[in-house]
Amino acid sequence: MEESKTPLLDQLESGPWPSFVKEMKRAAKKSPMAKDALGQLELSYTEKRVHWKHGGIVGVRGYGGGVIGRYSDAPEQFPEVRDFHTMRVNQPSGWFYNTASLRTLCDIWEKYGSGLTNFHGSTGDVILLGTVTPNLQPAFDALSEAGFDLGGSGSALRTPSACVGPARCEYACIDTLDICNDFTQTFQNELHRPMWPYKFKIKVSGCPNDCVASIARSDMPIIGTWRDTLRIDQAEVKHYANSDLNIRGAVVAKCPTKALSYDATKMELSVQPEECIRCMHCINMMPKAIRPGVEKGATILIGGKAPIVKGAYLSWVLIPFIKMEPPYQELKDLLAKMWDWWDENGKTRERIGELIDRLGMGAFLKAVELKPVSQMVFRPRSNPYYFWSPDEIN
Amino acid sequence: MEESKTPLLDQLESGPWPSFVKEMKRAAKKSPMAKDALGQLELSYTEKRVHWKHGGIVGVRGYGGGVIGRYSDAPEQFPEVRDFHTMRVNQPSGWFYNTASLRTLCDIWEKYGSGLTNFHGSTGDVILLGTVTPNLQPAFDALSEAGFDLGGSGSALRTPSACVGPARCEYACIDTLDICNDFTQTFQNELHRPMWPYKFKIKVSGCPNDCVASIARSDMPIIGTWRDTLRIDQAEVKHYANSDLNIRGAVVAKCPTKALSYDATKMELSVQPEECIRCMHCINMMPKAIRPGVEKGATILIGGKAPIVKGAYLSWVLIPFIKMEPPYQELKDLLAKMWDWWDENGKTRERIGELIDRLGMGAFLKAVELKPVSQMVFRPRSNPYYFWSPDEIN
Amino acid sequence: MAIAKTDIGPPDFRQMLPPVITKNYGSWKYHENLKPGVLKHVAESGDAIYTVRVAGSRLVSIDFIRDIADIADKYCGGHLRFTSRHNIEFLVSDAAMVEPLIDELKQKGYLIGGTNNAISNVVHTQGWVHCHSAATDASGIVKSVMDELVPYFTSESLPAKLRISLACCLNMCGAVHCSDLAIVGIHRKPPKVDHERLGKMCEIPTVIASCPTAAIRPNPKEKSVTINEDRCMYCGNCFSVCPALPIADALNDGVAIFVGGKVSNARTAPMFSRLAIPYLPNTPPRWPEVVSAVKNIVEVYAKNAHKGERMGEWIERISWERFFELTGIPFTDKHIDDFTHATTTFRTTPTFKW
Amino acid sequence: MAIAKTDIGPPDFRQMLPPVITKNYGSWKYHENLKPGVLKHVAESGDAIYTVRVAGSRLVSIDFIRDIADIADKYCGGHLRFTSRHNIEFLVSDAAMVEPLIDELKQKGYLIGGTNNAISNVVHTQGWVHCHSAATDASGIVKSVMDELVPYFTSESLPAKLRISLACCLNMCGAVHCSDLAIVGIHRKPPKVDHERLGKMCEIPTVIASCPTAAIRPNPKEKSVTINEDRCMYCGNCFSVCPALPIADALNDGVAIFVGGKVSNARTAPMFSRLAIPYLPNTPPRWPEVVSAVKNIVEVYAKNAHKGERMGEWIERISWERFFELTGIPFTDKHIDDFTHATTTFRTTPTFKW
Ligand code: SRM
Ligand code: SRM
Ligand code: SRM
Ligand code: SRM
Ligand code: SF4
Ligand code: SF4
Ligand code: SF4
Ligand code: SF4
Ligand code: SF4
Ligand code: SF4
Ligand code: SF4
Ligand code: SF4
Repeated sequence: MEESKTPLLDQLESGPWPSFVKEMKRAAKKSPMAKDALGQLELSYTEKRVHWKHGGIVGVRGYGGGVIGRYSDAPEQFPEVRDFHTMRVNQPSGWFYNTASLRTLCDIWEKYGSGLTNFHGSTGDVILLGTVTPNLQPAFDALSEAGFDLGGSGSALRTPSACVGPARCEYACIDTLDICNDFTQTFQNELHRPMWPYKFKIKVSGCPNDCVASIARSDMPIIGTWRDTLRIDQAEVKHYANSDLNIRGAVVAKCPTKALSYDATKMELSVQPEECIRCMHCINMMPKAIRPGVEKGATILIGGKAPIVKGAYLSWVLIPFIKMEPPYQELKDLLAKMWDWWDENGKTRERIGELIDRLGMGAFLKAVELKPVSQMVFRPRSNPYYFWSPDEIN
Repeated sequence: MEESKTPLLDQLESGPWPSFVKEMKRAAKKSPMAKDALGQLELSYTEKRVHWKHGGIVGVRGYGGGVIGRYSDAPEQFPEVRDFHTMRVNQPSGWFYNTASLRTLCDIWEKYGSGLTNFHGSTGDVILLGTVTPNLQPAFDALSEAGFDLGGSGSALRTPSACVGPARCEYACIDTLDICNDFTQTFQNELHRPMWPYKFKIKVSGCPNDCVASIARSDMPIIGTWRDTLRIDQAEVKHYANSDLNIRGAVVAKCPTKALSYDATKMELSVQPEECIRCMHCINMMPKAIRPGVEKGATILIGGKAPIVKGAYLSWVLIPFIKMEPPYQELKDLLAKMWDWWDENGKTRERIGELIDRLGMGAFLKAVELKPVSQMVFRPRSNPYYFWSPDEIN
Repeated sequence: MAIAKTDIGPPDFRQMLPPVITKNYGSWKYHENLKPGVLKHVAESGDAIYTVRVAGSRLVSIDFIRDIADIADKYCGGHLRFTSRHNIEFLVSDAAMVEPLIDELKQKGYLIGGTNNAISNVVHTQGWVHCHSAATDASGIVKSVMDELVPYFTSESLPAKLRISLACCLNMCGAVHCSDLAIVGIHRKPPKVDHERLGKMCEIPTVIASCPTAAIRPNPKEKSVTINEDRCMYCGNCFSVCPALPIADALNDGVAIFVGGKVSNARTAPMFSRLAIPYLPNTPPRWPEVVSAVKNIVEVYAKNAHKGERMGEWIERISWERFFELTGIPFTDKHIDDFTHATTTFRTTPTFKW
Repeated sequence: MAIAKTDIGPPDFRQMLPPVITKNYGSWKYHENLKPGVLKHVAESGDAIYTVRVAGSRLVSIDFIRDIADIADKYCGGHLRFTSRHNIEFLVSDAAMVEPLIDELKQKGYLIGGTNNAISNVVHTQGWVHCHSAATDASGIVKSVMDELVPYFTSESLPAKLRISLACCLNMCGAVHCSDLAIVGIHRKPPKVDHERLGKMCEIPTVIASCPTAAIRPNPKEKSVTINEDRCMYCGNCFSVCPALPIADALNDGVAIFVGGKVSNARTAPMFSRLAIPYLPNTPPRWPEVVSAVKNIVEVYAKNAHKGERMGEWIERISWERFFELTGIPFTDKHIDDFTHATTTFRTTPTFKW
């Protein structure tokens, strides 16, 4: 028997969880690039260190991004991955596919790339993992021909993403998929031609369950919500009452604002509308009996990001409630203002949240012409260090 | 009728709350200094601004502090308060007096000062408010003769203070008064001869009710607590049960950790010892039935201060539990280490809390040889930015 | 007179204690709140001590001290104490003396109260009476506010204790940063730089270092400093270290109100007070705007909080957005933090109240 | 081939939807969780769509995609989707197809699950497979961890959802900063400065500005920079902007574990994950230390949390000191924050658990 060239990785073929090693081997059968990628990975497993070099700038005509350049630091050993660039292909909203379009993508990547992919990258793109520089443009041409386009990279708008929303979720308060698609289409230039201090991400969730983690992972989350009151169907409440759900313990007691009360005799649930903060908990527990109100829209937040450099931010409330109807002009205008301000004031590699932190939320709100409201903060400042503008003093 | 020279202040003589204007007028009858102080205050009321100049350095022989220099900026108009310095007299622990000692203080201040006082200043001293430079030394001599000494000012240890504690409070877990007195006596040099980057305050509360606000107002709070379990007297619980106290609603439901449970039929209250965080709430509500445990001691905290410069701090847990028995050597040794570190590393006007914030709690703990324990934090860091020392890595 | 002894420290408190305390020191068993301002502490031995608490104005003449000493001689065997909030406590060992003492105090106009769910004395500072830093007066505002709130001192009718403090500048000697309701003197204009005196009187690096917002930079031409007025938030710390940077301004100085702080650990951990009203004008002698603002907040709290809830606990339960609504206080750009830990106060969730 | 059109954007999702979705778009009424991995959504119209969720490994070959396309053709009229956590969802319009689909999937070894109170797919990143920054591998750890935790994927037996994420360096592309359990690749030694290349390849001001702790200062002599090693906490951000500052170190790189984050707004606001284990070694191919550490935390959580409590909600209820005790994880100096908002995490009360 031939000795395996990847004894360490081979150990990851067994076990119940889907094996990426099996997948790499499958691709390696057809693609020498994939084969060398596998070989180099084995080297990393042996030496416990990465074998890729810092990326260079590569790309396709007319675009400043969408391709991540990548070079092996052991090209003699693994010549097929001397260059091994990644193409980010913008997914359809909600990651919905028909099989025809998936097959087209596969065919293109069989022809021009390693045959390795990520479905999907953690921003949301289809990641076509690894090809050589000369193949980039032809691959792009083929993608374009097939109706696909690249996603974002670099100091640009990044590929927006959205939860499944109205396509398959009863909780959706906004049309996440249309918003995602519409904003993506409107801002193609911002997506493809990096021109800002740093990246900017938009993610759209249909309700406060936030199934795309927008509040943690995007500079501007759009989160569906409602302005009026929960709708309760008492007949369905009775069904739950007769099920094994403990309405008092699992629903009412866990409402964060004690907005709910339950009459066990009548099997009736009621809500104090002004106390409900629309956290989704009771709806999640009793989806047949409780649903969002009818006056639907979104909360817009700003500033979320991972820790580099100033530490991680969760996004902050910017617009407590806004109606979300196409063409979403009000929000697009606001985006333009925000980007202008950021562009003018931001340092290189400074996310918008970091800039707001540095220059102050007050300055930012003034620049984008939004009124400060109490919903923007958990609580007011505790320090006495605040500014007065010349027109406010004598 | 003669026109009043203080028409604005006169308006503060009426009304039920004790009037400081009446008091100033009382003093003004005997003391020209007090009279001019009153006049100058009226000027401030008229012009809405302060009329004192930045203090100069004045004092008594052998001391670097204890006197606050003060000069009028309108000495022509109010010559008697051209200089109007304040003497800080160290109060007895717990602000206990016999009338003889109070009268002695009054007599001294009648002779050498304005006759105006604060009982007490907000650090805790008796404030003898206003005298001229030449009177400082004689006043001090008289005070000393009467058994009194000055308190702290400047970049020194400030006058420690303590709650009433074991003198009149059943909750006291430590001898606040003795601790306060003992530390004050031990550190007379640190109190009287400013030599640090900035001030350092110690306050002692007998239990977590913290009746001297030590956690907010001192660099090193000493707060009494216990290590074992609450003691519950079930007979007294029954008395409360038969009173108008709602044990379930006002006591049990408000326990922050849900450590209490109440059996209404048996009228019995019980505690899960490991869940109790010793917040005092149930004890406060049922002082006849519940009392602290028997293994008593203190939690030592560090860093509290008002907002200037870096924003206010509440003190942070440094030693979760320490026995407090005279001569309190362990804690005094720790103080010495802390002061050394602060002295070595602190910038001018940098409180110890600010220095810990700047150099890191880890560095501080290492310097004062304390082990990090989870009780020191509400929660661990969320950022991934931590240090490894050379001996921890390969 | 001989040369004074130094470093003798304060008199030993043990000399000051009434005999019943000395006897029962550390052996108190429980206490009762007989009525507002009157406490009874009972020792394991069965002995009891009665405390009658009287409002202190803090700024008092020596004759006032002599007056209360007279009273203490008459009813308390010459023993009394002051509290950490500057009230006076008459310590009565003889139960029979309690009512006569109360009668005499009342008759002389002393206010008895401050215990339990009351507004106790206002911890405050020097103000225009003695400090060069003051952006407002201390005693005058306290007197004006408390004249209105006396019924809350002499009764125990609030949902919980309510601690009011006042500091006449941002140095916050009143330690108002953790009070249920805090009144703080503030400036609203940057200091004026007196170049001539500055070079002579102040160390420039110290001045520069004193500024929390890095608003001060060297001005080598004048051998002085320049203040970037856009970055100055008027804390006055540079003035504290350098007299040549006067910041007092009669037209713009005034008062801010912070709410919701606490220091006890009962139920909830200590909390900072937070900005409620960014500015009210200095209107001596009775500061009517401040008085009515304080009264409003106290009354809204008294009406709405659950029994046992401190101001901050109440607000945290109902939410700050509701607090602003209930009190009618406008929410402004000033309320949104922009100092060091600003982002930790920003709302990171779409859940909130309208 | 003609010149490619640019800026066409992604295909319109509307083309991709199965007819039952197109028809009932925005009109879903409720859903049921039929069994682990199987959802039924019912529309106002009475129509239903069934979803069968299958574990995705994310790093897949085109042949894998073709395989699942075949399955979707057979049972789903050619329609499928991926989830925000990179699982595959077969969208079944015909109720009769659900069980046959499940049977075929099972028979082929696909794992069905990830719904409701499960551990769903691990959001993760490139690792040694494709990124130059990686301090550890991504796919290998995920595979090793999930091989152990599969029963939690295929059942819904946990107190609540448990989201695990992995990022192979502090850039945190996996956005692990708000996960119930986060695995993060970390370095533990400062970058080495390659003076020669640095001057040529990198802009010195950008390099200096990239450091969160101001550990980098100019080194004019070398036309390069110097790193103050005492201030460096190995974030690698300087390497991100400048290849001449390599930080990877086979001997010292490894993995840290953070816990207790969440992003949903249900009950509690989103929370950051917090440091549980500062370092575990890189031990490919199966990282046993990481696997057993993760398993321990999951099991302690599963055993102790109340029903409905997310990891972070559980810890906040029982306290972090108790979390460390229950999991047996040692508390160290690393856990005490010393970055920007450190003081907001320090305990400002003598109340805590032992
Ligand atoms: C491919 C992807 C990881 C994955 O395997 O899924 C990825 C890969 C890289 N990320 Fe990322 N990031 C990816 C999603 C994210 C996310 C998650 C998200 O978007 O939801 C984050 C955290 C959210 C955020 O943006 O804050 C993220 C935060 C970063 C950062 C830190 C940014 C920050 O401000 O904190 C960097 C550093 C940088 O920009 O230099 C970074 C940089 C990088 C680079 C370009 C490495 C670099 O230093 O230049 C990586 C290229 C890897 C490679 O060779 O393929 N990546 N990156 C994800 C993009 C795929 C896609 O388009 O779908
Ligand atoms: C007299 C007193 C106010 C009073 O009326 O009660 C007072 C008065 C002054 N304080 Fe204070 N502080 C007084 C208690 C406090 C407290 C409260 C406490 O100790 O519990 C604090 C807040 C707690 C703390 O220390 O953080 C306090 C925080 C300050 C600060 C800010 C320090 C900081 O680090 O934030 C300053 C500014 C300074 O030191 O330059 C300050 C400075 C001053 C100066 C010396 C003014 C100055 O800038 O030089 C004031 C002199 C006033 C005068 O002319 O008499 N005073 N000061 C208090 C001392 C009386 C006594 O000894 O009993
Ligand atoms: C006399 C004094 C101590 C001293 O050495 O001077 C004192 C004495 C007592 N305090 Fe206090 N506290 C005193 C200042 C404080 C302070 C400090 C302050 O206000 O600056 C606090 C912290 C306030 C805060 O959190 O902001 C304080 C928080 C408490 C608490 C906690 C209340 C709470 O639920 O938050 C209790 C318990 C209670 O009231 O049930 C308490 C309970 C008590 C008891 C009942 C203790 C006892 O068994 O004797 C004493 C009588 C209280 C009363 O007034 O009803 N004492 N107490 C202080 C009286 C000040 C005054 O004149 O009003
Ligand atoms: C399919 C997906 C959206 C998508 O566009 O892809 C989705 C779909 C649903 N989510 Fe979600 N969530 C999805 C990612 C998320 C995420 C994002 C993430 O994990 O990165 C979150 C935030 C997680 C967090 O807080 O860290 C998320 C937090 C929720 C919650 C809130 C749970 C909580 O109590 O904290 C609910 C409500 C519930 O489960 O009762 C929910 C509920 C649902 C419901 C029941 C909504 C509905 O009525 O259809 C869907 C089926 C859930 C299920 O798995 O049982 N979904 N959901 C995502 C599936 C990911 C996966 O493959 O596992
Ligand atoms: S975020 Fe809300 S609307 Fe979107 S999938 Fe999740 S639960 Fe449904
Ligand atoms: S949505 Fe949340 S806040 Fe509103 S009633 Fe339901 S559980 Fe309570
Ligand atoms: S702090 Fe505790 S011991 Fe001291 S007086 Fe207050 S309640 Fe009593
Ligand atoms: S002292 Fe506090 S934590 Fe302990 S049982 Fe009583 S109320 Fe609960
Ligand atoms: S608060 Fe300011 S003005 Fe008032 S006494 Fe203290 S330092 Fe002086
Ligand atoms: S007042 Fe404060 S903020 Fe303004 S310059 Fe002076 S120190 Fe700086
Ligand atoms: S987390 Fe770091 S190593 Fe992993 S893909 Fe992102 S940038 Fe690369
Ligand atoms: S690794 Fe991070 S902390 Fe260290 S020098 Fe580079 S940027 Fe600074």
